[in-house]
Amino acid sequence: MNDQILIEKAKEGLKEKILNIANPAPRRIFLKVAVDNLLETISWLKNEQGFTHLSTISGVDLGPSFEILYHFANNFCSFTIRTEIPRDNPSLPSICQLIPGAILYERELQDMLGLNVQNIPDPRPLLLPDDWPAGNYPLRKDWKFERPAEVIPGGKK
Amino acid sequence: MKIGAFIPELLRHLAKKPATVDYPFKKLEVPKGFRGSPYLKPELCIVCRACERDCPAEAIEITSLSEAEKKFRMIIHNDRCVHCAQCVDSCPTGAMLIDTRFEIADYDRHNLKMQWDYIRAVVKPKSEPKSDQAKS
Amino acid sequence: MLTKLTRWSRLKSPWILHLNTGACNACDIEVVAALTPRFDVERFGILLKATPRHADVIICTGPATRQMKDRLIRIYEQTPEPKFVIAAGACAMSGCVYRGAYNVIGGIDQLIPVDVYVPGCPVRPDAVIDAVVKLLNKL
Amino acid sequence: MNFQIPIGPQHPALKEPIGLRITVDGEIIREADLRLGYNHRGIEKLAESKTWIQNIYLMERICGICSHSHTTCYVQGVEKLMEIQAPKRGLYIRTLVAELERIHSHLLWLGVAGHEAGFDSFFMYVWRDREIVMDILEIISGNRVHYAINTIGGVRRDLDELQVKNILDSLSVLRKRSEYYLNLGTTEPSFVARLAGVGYLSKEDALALCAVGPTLRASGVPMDVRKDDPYAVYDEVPFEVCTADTGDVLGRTVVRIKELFQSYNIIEYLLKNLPTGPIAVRAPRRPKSNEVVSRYEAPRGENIHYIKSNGTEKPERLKVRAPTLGNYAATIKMLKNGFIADVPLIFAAIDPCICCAERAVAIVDARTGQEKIVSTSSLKQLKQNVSPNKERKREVVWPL
Amino acid sequence: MATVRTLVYLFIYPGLLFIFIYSTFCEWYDRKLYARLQNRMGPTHTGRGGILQPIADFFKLMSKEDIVPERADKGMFSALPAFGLAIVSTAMLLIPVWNYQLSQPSLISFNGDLIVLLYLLTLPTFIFFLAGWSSTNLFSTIGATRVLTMLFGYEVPLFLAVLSPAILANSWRLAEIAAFYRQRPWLMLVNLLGFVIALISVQAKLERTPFDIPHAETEIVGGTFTEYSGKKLALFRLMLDVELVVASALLATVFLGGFPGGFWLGLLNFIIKTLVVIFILSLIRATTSRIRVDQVVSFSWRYLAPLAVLQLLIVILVKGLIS
Ligand code: SF4
Ligand code: SF4
Ligand code: SF4
Ligand code: SF4
Ligand code: SF4
Ligand code: SF4
Ligand code: SF4
Ligand code: SF4
Repeated sequence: MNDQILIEKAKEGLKEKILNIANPAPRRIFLKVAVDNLLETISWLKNEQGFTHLSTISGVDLGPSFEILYHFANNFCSFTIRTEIPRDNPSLPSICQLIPGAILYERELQDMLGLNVQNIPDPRPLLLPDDWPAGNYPLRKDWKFERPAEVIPGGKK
Repeated sequence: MKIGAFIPELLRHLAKKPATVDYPFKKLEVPKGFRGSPYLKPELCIVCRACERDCPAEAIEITSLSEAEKKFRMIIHNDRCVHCAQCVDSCPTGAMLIDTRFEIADYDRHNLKMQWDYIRAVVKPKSEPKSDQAKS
Repeated sequence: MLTKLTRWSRLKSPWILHLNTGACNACDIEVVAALTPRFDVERFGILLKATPRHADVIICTGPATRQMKDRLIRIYEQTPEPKFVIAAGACAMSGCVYRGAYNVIGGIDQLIPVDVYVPGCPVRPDAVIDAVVKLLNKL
Repeated sequence: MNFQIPIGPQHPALKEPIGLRITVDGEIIREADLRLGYNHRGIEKLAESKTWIQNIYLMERICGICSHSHTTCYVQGVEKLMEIQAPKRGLYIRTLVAELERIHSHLLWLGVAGHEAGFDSFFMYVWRDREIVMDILEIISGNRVHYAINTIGGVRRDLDELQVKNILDSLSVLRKRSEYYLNLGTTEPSFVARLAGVGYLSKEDALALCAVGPTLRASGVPMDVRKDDPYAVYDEVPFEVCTADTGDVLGRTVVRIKELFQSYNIIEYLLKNLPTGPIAVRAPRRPKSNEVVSRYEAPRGENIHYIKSNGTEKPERLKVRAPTLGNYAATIKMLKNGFIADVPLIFAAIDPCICCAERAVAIVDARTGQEKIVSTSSLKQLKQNVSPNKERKREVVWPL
Repeated sequence: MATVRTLVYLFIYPGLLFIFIYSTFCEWYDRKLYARLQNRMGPTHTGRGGILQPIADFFKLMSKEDIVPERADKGMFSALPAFGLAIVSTAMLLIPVWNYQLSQPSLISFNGDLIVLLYLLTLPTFIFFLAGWSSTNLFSTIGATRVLTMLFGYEVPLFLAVLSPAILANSWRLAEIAAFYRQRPWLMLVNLLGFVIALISVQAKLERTPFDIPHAETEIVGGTFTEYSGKKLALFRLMLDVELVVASALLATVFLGGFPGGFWLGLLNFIIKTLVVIFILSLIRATTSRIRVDQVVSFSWRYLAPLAVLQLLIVILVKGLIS
């Protein structure tokens, strides 16, 4: 099985749900779907193509929207499903029913980007440090960190 | 399953010389290419700031003391340096070098700074300019 | 006489507590490597202790992260006097490459007093021994 | 008798800070929660403000044990973004260091497993022999742990004949020792009694929870990025993927020791077939706007970087998922219904390096008691209650 | 003369002075041996070959700040170390050394001192338990429960193993048992199995690997001693050292024929025999990994106790044969 066959199969299995499919390098496939079709696509990928291993989920702040990438992998290919959600309503479904191992990555998304993952089995807010102020999401591009001044103890030389 | 499978090895080593090195009473040899602390040869520095730009740990600080005299001050903060030698690779003139010392622990962070005040040198970059990349 | 005995016993038996305040691991394994046959700090009576109550010297590795801040201070307080702190590695001294990250406070000297700074990234086990020797000389 | 034990953040079994709370019933664990974040430094955010070059060293310092795996993963990705190809000799040296790192990491782990099981002599011997690898790495790269040998477009240091010979010599010593440890580790009764059957993870669970690396392979799933998605020169080098089907800590030990032998073979192959030529090519300072997924088989499992560039000197987004994080979900599963005494072993069996996982601030579960509120983590509260030692600095006086 | 002798016995040899100095020496010996078995140096730079290391540790701890946790039971917390030290030092006085005549083997010797000694050696376990319990730290509490759990495991095999030579010698008096075996050295071989069992049980009693479960560093931090610091920790460490000496002296008396030969030869005998026992104990420590507390209990009931009973049977059989 190689990338081309997989792409053909995706086109067959998902049809119009595919917004875009790319194969920029060997063993790398990027498939773009709408958020509403995300769960179906992932269950197709898992159940019919046997991609059980979720490597990770990346979130990118694109400005007006967030891009979420689900990196799957199996024995011959790294398959990335991407989707975009608007910044003013950053919510997406949880995939933990399909992939139980996704829980950590989804909580990370909540914490670092302030996304709203629906039906996440463990919905408690993700904390950075215990004293982290609410509403701050470090990985958003508009979040800036002010570095405190450093005081070096000891005598001046 | 063998009871006491480890005993022969242990007893064998009881009679042997321990693997311990006699540091700090006998100094250790570090290998030739060991990356210790970076230092500057001020007579070669053309103040291109490539080292400052590529240093990952903000360990190099170049300030201009006097524009007219082309006088500069370079501070290497040994308390920040991660001894990666990127500055050595980045320097186009070979003004930045690295030594092999590692026993530089100190009681005061201020003593870990190294500072040079110097006039900008006028030297041609060695053969081909290699900005950030490796020496082949 | 007694002060002399006390001083001697302190010099000869510095027990250490190793505390990682957010290091990258490398310094930690190097500190642990100092216990192993090649460097064997037990030669100097140094033992690695598990609880701050038993320790004399705290070896800190890593930049103090925000989450570790309170714990670092508490562990420092739990250690009985007299106590000493060694900041091992660029992280513990100044924050190293993590300077400017939002969750890093910087060197541990921003939080607790430090007696010896050991440069290195990571510190070599022999540099750790060197630092302990320097610390003992200071006593 | 039901009570909760906080393990960490400062705990001798964990050389790194992590909060692990286990609810025990006598000596049996009923519930386990993890609290990460002690080691979270904010690297992903920081990476966006550093240049491509500076980020090599930042990636290296995500983790001190598999420093090379993070830089290689990153550098490979960036090379693809910049559309350059590292020369063959460079790739060989890169792979060589990667395998040496795997040896150092697995030996380190083997020692730590011994230490966690209270088998200190084993720990001491393994770590003594680990110094051999450390010496090799120091000679090649100039530092014992952070090798800094990768650069965008190749590697920074070359090998000479003498070094090659030295490495081969040391390797034969190591191979002999590893055989001894394999033999010892699987026959010493008290050690085996601690490892066998502990921390069981079935194949189905391992797959469902997306475990990686030796943890996954010890559950009988032959998944290895080096084979599945060959990078560097792994498509030219013959080696086997090692698996075990016991799914317990013993299985993970066996997988790791078997991988050691594979690594020795790989290194011998690499050194015997080392091509000549340059070790690096020049790289531009700015890649085009693009994105790339880079994978790497670190000693602890799959390491994946997602890199997105926007045509400037700095990355737009750098996402790192280090292997340990991928194994945490599985660890919680393994801990349940085990013994307290097995916590360090089970935990160590995934070979956690908390520092890498912490780039992803994940709290698996911060509270156990229902009544406790998350804001001040219950762990913290508990610690305060337990040792409420206020600042009572007394004059130190001679007791007699 | 008798008073002087009693005083010397109580305070110099084998009383307080000797036992303290000798036990620090034994700690050094144990540590050094352990290190050398691991191909390391061990303590080296404190005194000649590091021989003063335990003393330095002791004085350093003595001069450190002493913290009592606020929630701990303060009276008990503070009294326990001294109490424990007193108990093990008393136990030492029961070991028959020095003037070795059966009429008056040691100044404190009576029929049944074997039982008293065993009893005194059980007490430290309770001291550890109480120490862990009274500091109210979670780790200490777990350590304390582990101490008790383990006690059930090794105590019975130890008693049975030590009783078998006593039965063969037909005496409950340490001095008589030792004298019996000195007269018939070949009978010591009968007790070989019991010796092995007793060694393992003593290892467990002293909480050394593979039985260092109550203060397993990697699991429950310092276990019973987590909250102890300064002087109290120093006393506890000393107590453990003394217990090591007493326990090895007990084994040497019962299984290896005691320490005959008057003052000087007796002393030499004492040192050699205890060091041999400690050597074996250290070797066990270095060869094994810590086992789990449930494994201790099942191990001792499945193997140790039956073997100890077997030993008893052998002894009874042999006794029938020789009488
Ligand atoms: S061109 Fe090179 S030397 Fe000149 S300023 Fe830029 S980096 Fe520096
Ligand atoms: S060695 Fe690395 S960290 Fe140190 S000054 Fe040079 S570039 Fe900066
Ligand atoms: S790179 Fe070299 S020449 Fe340029 S400023 Fe640094 S030391 Fe001077
Ligand atoms: S062109 Fe030369 S001087 Fe300028 S940055 Fe590059 S290497 Fe440095
Ligand atoms: S100083 Fe360097 S090696 Fe040590 S913890 Fe920091 S980054 Fe890691
Ligand atoms: S798993 Fe992570 S922390 Fe562990 S060695 Fe690898 S990169 Fe480092
Ligand atoms: S946790 Fe992972 S990434 Fe971090 S240092 Fe350890 S191995 Fe490396
Ligand atoms: S998650 Fe990792 S990369 Fe990000 S700040 Fe934390 S430690 Fe650094």
